Amino acid sequence: MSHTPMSHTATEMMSIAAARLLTDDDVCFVGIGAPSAACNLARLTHAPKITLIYESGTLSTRPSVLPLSIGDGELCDTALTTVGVPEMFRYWLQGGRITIGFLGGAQIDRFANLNTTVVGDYAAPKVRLPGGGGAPEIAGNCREIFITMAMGSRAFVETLPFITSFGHGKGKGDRERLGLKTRGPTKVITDLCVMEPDAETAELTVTALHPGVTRDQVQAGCGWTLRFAGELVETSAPTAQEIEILRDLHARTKRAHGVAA
Amino acid sequence: MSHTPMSHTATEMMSIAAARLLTDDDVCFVGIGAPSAACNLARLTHAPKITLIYESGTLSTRPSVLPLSIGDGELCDTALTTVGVPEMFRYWLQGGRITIGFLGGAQIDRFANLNTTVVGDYAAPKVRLPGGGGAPEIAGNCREIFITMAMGSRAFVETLPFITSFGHGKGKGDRERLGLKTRGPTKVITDLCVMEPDAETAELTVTALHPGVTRDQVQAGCGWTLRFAGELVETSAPTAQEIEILRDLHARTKRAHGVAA
Amino acid sequence: MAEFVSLAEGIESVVRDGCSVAMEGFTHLIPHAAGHEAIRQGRKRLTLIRMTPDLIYDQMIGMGCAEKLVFSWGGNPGVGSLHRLRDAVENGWPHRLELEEHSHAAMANAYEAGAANLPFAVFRGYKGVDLPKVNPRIKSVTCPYTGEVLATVPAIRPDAAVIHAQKADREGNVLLEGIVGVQKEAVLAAKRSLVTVEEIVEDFGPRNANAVILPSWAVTAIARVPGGAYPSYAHGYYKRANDFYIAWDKIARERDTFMAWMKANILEQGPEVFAHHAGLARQAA
Amino acid sequence: MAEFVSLAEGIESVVRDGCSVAMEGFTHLIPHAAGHEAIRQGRKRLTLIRMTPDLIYDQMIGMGCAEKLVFSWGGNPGVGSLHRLRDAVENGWPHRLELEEHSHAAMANAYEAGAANLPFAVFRGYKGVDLPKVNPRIKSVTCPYTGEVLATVPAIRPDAAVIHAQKADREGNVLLEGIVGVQKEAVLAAKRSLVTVEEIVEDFGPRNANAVILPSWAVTAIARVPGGAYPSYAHGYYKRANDFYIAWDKIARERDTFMAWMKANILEQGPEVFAHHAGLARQAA
Repeated sequence: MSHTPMSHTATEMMSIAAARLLTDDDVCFVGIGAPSAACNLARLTHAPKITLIYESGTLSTRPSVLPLSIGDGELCDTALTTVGVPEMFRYWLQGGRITIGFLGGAQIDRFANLNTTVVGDYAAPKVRLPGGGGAPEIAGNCREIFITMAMGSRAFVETLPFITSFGHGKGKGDRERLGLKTRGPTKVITDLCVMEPDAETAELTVTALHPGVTRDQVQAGCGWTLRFAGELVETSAPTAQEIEILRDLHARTKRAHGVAA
Repeated sequence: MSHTPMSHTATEMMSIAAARLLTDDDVCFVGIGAPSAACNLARLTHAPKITLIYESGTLSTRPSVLPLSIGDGELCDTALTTVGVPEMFRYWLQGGRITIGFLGGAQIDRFANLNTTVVGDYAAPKVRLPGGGGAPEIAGNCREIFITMAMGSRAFVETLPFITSFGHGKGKGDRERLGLKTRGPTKVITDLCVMEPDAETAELTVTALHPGVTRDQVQAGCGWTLRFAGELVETSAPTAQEIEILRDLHARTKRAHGVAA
Repeated sequence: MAEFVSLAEGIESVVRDGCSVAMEGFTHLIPHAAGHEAIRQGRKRLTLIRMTPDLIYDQMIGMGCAEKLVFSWGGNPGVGSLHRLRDAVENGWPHRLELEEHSHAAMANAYEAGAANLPFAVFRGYKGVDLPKVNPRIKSVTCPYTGEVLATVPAIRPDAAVIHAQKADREGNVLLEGIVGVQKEAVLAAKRSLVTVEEIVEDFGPRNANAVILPSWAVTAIARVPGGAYPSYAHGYYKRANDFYIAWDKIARERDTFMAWMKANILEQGPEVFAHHAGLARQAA
Repeated sequence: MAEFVSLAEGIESVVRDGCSVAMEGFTHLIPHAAGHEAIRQGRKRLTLIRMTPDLIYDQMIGMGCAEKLVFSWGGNPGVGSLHRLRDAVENGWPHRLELEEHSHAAMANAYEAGAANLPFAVFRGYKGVDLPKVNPRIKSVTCPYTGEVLATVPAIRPDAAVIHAQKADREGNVLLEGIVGVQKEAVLAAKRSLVTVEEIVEDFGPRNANAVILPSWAVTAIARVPGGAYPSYAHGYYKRANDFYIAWDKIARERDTFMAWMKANILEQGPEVFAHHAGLARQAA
């Protein structure tokens, strides 16, 4: 396999940066979309033994294509076993057996709280979003949370109209005050950068810029004034292998879903 | 098959009298021993479609021999399906899906409360019995309860040292006062007679004598002064078919359990 | 014991105007044919209960069957919005829709509690989030041993549950395999239940002793509707028609394209079209 | 990920002096070989947790391994008393045994709550009976919706769970079939777990997607002990030795016959005898 640098999209960089954070020892609760791409990329590259769980009840699944929904037959066919949904939420998620929960959302604030419920007033919404689904309890019960979202000033907002999933509340210590014993969001992997909660304040802080991305570009995609870490690193560019495997995965997926690749 | 009268034992009469009370429409929660013999005799004679459930999780089981324990492999092999024990107690028993719960016990009082826990003081018992097992919640959650026990003045007692399973408490209305919505014990089938709770007081009242049994014999096997119904009937004698099928069942069972028939 | 009925008879007797109904299936085995039949019969004022309303409730809401929706995630999985649900919530079309919104964990626990004949479910959830502010049915209990405060929701006890399964046998026992979701719980929690099945068999044949099987005496009615889960899927029979899920986005986006599609594909059709659809989905796979 | 160990290593690392241990198996798959190993290693001051103490705990209690028993039915199924349990409770031999007694429903719910990481279980039970008078851990909560008062018990969260299963695969996943009891819950509720298995296979082969499978990452240690459930049974391998259950009544009735049997059959033997016993049980079946 060639190791010549290849050009890549920002979305590919996001998936690859997220995938790199995962290890063989992780047990991941995977959502659809960007998280699913990242987790399966990790499995197909450096973390072949990673355990992937989808909330439809499929334990230790190894899909060859990305599912369109969290309950595609592919997930069950390639799973070690499949359990009912009440058991999934009771024994496996609430049971504390998940190391990493992957979440996305329509909106995020500076303390990594997420909104996927409504824009505008709840009773008379401007935009009705799908709602929480598994997210509120994923956010509370996994050992830590990785968030993947593409940046944009309508997504990274100063104030959320609705908190669907709890991140760090209004800052350091809020999780502990609610009795949460899990770490909450520890990484936000975007298409432009990686953010982490500040050790003192829990405010999201940019710790790595993806190759070729400037601070101004990141700030332009964010509705609040961003903090940057003192030691800001540059994400390693995707390897040719990472890009090839990711693109193969997407091409197989599109064919399987009846969409021209 | 011959219909010539055959001699029978009192224990056989007890099993047969209990079996006759069951119908194809019943869903029975079956305990080991006399209840198991009665339920399977019903299934092998007049109620072939009766649904039998054992607390080990076997639903709609059709054993060809009587199990020694409630978890014998025979029960699982012949079951429609087998569920885990928590599900058995939550969805099936507490779920209110059982029409008849069969119980026995070491001791019973005049209101059909049962003791299978201790004789003497709980903390320093004279005789430590096995305990409640499934009985407390069988007694509370089945639509009605049939009790089968051989009579004897140490078993049918004036006062129980310990109430393991609740029958009618201290009389009519006690179940309702506890919020129980089920009927509780409606029949006590013994080796000598059948008793039923009195409609006014809920005190056990002899309603049928088995063939050849006298009132005095029944009273001699009971530690309290028994009431007899005004219209006391005689139980029909076992038919030859009933006896043959019951004896065949016991003989197959003994062979299967490694005991000479 | 379960009664064998036609789909029309089953919907008529099990899903009645004004009742609460849970049509469940977690992506897999969604009872679409039953939803279509309820629309054809003009069912009204239903409380629709489902973790993921999906296309089935988008269609029923758009056709005015529902006065209330109890749900936890209302999107078109992997595609985007449910436009008919949004139109009802955002614009009150075809009429106002009351929402009772939960999380998946809450609903899964509420079904479990319903099946277990408990009045409420206890779980560790809803910490720090806004849903309890807009849903007064979310409450709490204190653990009598540790003092921890845990979230509660009322048990789900629908008037009716409707599910799709792979097989029934002649006695009316039902077999589900693959992703089994909350269907067992929905049926056990409900007063009445209707199960549509791919086929009716003499015997389930060799199977694992722990497959999900609903005994005949826990089911009200069974109707054979081959393909009845399409465009969802039936494990071992046909695959999910992901292309239809993608196509639905365009159909449902506008009221007129939606109504035209409903007329041509539901109002003027019968349940027999599902075998045809599923056949095509099977060939495409 | 589960580690493959010998039985002796497994008991040594998972079941430690003074810990609480649930050795489960509802009549089926009772981990007798593991119990014998704990006795040989002279384990002391254990809190033994099991719905049905059965012969396995009768032996451990008689050998002085236990200081407390948490249980719901303490008999020899279909035979009669557990004489060593009775001797401990009635006469304090070989020493005093503390009892924490529940009903089956309570323990099944308490395991379920433990697996679900809840501090307590709620159920509809214990109405009108005397057990709550002698077990202060039985309490209640009030339903926040209906006002109904329901029974509670603390979740069971043992230090160790020990079970026997049919198979493990090379990755350390575990397969149970037949009567599955509360073993899944016991393992998930425990801090550490040891699973003895009939065999270790390359692959579980064709199986129903909903069989009871414990993933490798939910298990601590696995030891291959063929026949390890004898005189209980392993569905698909060998039958329950009902004759031994009947014979145990006489062996255990007196202290001296019990001690002689224990010396000859446990203290002076190793786990390899189980394959022999199970082989005989298989032939007899």
